Amino acid sequence: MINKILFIAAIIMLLAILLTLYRFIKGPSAADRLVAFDVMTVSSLALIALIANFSSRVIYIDVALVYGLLSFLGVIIVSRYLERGL
Amino acid sequence: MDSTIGIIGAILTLSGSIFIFLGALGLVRMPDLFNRIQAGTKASTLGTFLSLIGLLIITPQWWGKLILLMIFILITNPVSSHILARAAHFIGVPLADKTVTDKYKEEEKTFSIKDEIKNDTHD
Amino acid sequence: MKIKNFIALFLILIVVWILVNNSFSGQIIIIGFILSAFIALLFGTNLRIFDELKFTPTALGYTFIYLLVFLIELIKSNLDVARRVLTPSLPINPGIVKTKTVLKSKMGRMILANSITLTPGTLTVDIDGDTLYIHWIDVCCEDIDKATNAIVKKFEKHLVKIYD
Amino acid sequence: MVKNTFIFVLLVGFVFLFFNLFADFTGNTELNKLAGHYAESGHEEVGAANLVTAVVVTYRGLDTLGEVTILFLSAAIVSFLLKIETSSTDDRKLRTTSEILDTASKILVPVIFIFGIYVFINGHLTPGGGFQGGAIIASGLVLILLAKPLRQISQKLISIVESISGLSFVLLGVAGILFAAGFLDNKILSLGEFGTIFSAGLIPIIYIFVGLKVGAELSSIITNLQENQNEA
Amino acid sequence: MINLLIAIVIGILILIMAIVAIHNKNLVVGIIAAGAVSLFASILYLLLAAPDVAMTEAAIGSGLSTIIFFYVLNKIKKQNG
Amino acid sequence: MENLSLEIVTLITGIALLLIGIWGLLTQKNLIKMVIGFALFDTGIHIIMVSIGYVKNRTAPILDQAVKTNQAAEKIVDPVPQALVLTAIVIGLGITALMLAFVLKMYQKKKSLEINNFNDLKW
Repeated sequence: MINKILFIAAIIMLLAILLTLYRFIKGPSAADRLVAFDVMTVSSLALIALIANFSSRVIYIDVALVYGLLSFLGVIIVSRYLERGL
Repeated sequence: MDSTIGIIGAILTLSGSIFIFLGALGLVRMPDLFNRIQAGTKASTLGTFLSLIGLLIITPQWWGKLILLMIFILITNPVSSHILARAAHFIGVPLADKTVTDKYKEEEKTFSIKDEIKNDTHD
Repeated sequence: MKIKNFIALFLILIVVWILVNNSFSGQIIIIGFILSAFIALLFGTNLRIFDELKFTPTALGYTFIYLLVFLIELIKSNLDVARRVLTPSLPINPGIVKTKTVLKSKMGRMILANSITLTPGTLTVDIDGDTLYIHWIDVCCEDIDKATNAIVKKFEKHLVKIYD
Repeated sequence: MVKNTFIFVLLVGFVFLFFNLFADFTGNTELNKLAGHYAESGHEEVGAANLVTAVVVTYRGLDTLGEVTILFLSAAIVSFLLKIETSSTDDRKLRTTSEILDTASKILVPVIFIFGIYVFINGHLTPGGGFQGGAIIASGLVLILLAKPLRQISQKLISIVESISGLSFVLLGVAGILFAAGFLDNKILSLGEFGTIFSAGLIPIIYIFVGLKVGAELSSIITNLQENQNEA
Repeated sequence: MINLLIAIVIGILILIMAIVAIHNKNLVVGIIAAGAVSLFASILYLLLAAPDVAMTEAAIGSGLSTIIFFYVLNKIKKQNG
Repeated sequence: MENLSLEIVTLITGIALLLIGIWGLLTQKNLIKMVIGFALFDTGIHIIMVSIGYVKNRTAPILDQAVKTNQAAEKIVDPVPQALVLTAIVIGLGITALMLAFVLKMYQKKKSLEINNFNDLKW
């Protein structure tokens, strides 16, 4: 029962990531694509936590920690480059 | 294993994933960049947060790392979307037609650097 | 004032260490003490951001109240934005407004700006001294005082008790 | 036109090649002999819970030494290539950093550093190790540079850390020849209780040095590519 | 089963991102897309039961590989004008 | 469809990524685009190597409460390819930095990133 609900949650997250992919491909400017990238990283973080639950290994959460702590660097680097601050 | 508490956690995770989906939908539907940040990043942050709370209820022995993950998300995500919005306003990403007011524009401290973003291909 | 900064950074680091190790065993806590003290010494020498932090019990109590207020606002405004996204006509009324804050501490301002950014519907575009420029998805009033009342005050009145 | 056709033919050739290579690959169902040996006796011989770490540090420790050397060489060549260039720091007009990023970086940089140290001290128990920890520490340096783009990071300090950790890594390997069975053998210290932080003999200490060395090398690459580095 | 589904979707995503990275004329978009490829590759590694590799890819792909590209672009732009 | 398994899917992804990387290396004229193509090529090779080391329905080669030491040989995947890829990724970053440093030097010489302008050795 629990696992079934979690499967549905994972499928909805995959759909959400595919929707953001649309914005990434279309997005008129580089900044729009950057927003899509940000949303993708946050959503895939939840996906990683779900994968850790499916495999029932606590060690997979460490990967999610690295993701959560460092993935915002990419967005900041590109933004600073765009606004001439790098 | 089908305890009531576990099912509550699973439903929280499901609602978190629905928030993530709504955020993605907002990202597609909203007319300009700032509204996309509003709808997209914030809703997906809350969605991830709720999903992690749900997982915390399902597997309470992972408490430390999951709580730390939530703290990291709550610190890092607003910073990145703030920096992104600031940069976007600076390089002149157009606001939507519906925009009522822009109090920031008059007072933005600009340097006299020309906007070269559009021809950025270097060829 | 330096010792206060050192202690605050040390406490943050030791809490992070214990949470990431997910256990309270003796070895881990000893190693964590040594490492946290080392890193806090390394970075705490010219750290000024915790100067205004209060370590009193009332401040601690207000921290919890603040977290509660923040979570309630978060969920309330998320539902609001979700409603807007799902409505076919997309009822938005966006704009960038100017607000003022009374907080002096840098740390307090960061927490305020992050809270404003995290609640959907409002997004901190820039911060300049005590002026916050906020992108608002549903502008009701362009006046500084009214906008401050609507966005900033609900967080600020608790943060003032913790900082400053 | 001729060129495009040539590229197309080449790509089709690659597709054919890979198809032939992997046509009868249906996935493994059991381990091969070498991996089976590592899986069965790795925890007794090395004492590390993370078998990838066991392979990286002890079974194939010499490879790791070579790879760290390659990284060192590429960092050295990058700094050599960009050394001659004269840079003028003063005429850069940068957009000021947001106060929020400045404050957030002051909190997050120590947290990133302690997390990196967690990753390489716990390399024998959880995923992670010197390479990952070094990358995380270099990312902390990136965050410092993002918050204060004009800040000068001392190249001297980086090279001192790198030399000392590299030297210690090699010396520990040689100590393995002298006091135990071979190069980079970890049984100089006792293996300890399996699964605790003080176990697996020398592996945590070796990984601390590998982590510091990789972190220093990546930091050196970044600071060399940075705009305003006037002392080379 | 769910792992297979996630792998298929993430694999398609990686390929589309890679094509965007090569095909788009704007260099900034290309670099963002390359970063996204390495971040999604780390999910694939996790599904293939390789958390060590996933952690390395996440640590390298998130900040470091992006910043060296942008430092070089910055230097090129400065010499340009 | 029934023999479609996880490692086959990732293997196909890796090969396709490799081919896209080669395509980018061969067709692009811009030097930085070529470096991006090389990075994709690198990632493709890593995915192929890890998926060859995968064993069906097994878990990560890290022993803890979930995988006891005495049953390790039946439960874990091959650790050797993972160890090789682990170091190869970090070295890939070093190689990318090296290539970019060369690109910078070439740009200083000719003031151009176009590959067709570098024809000094052509005959």
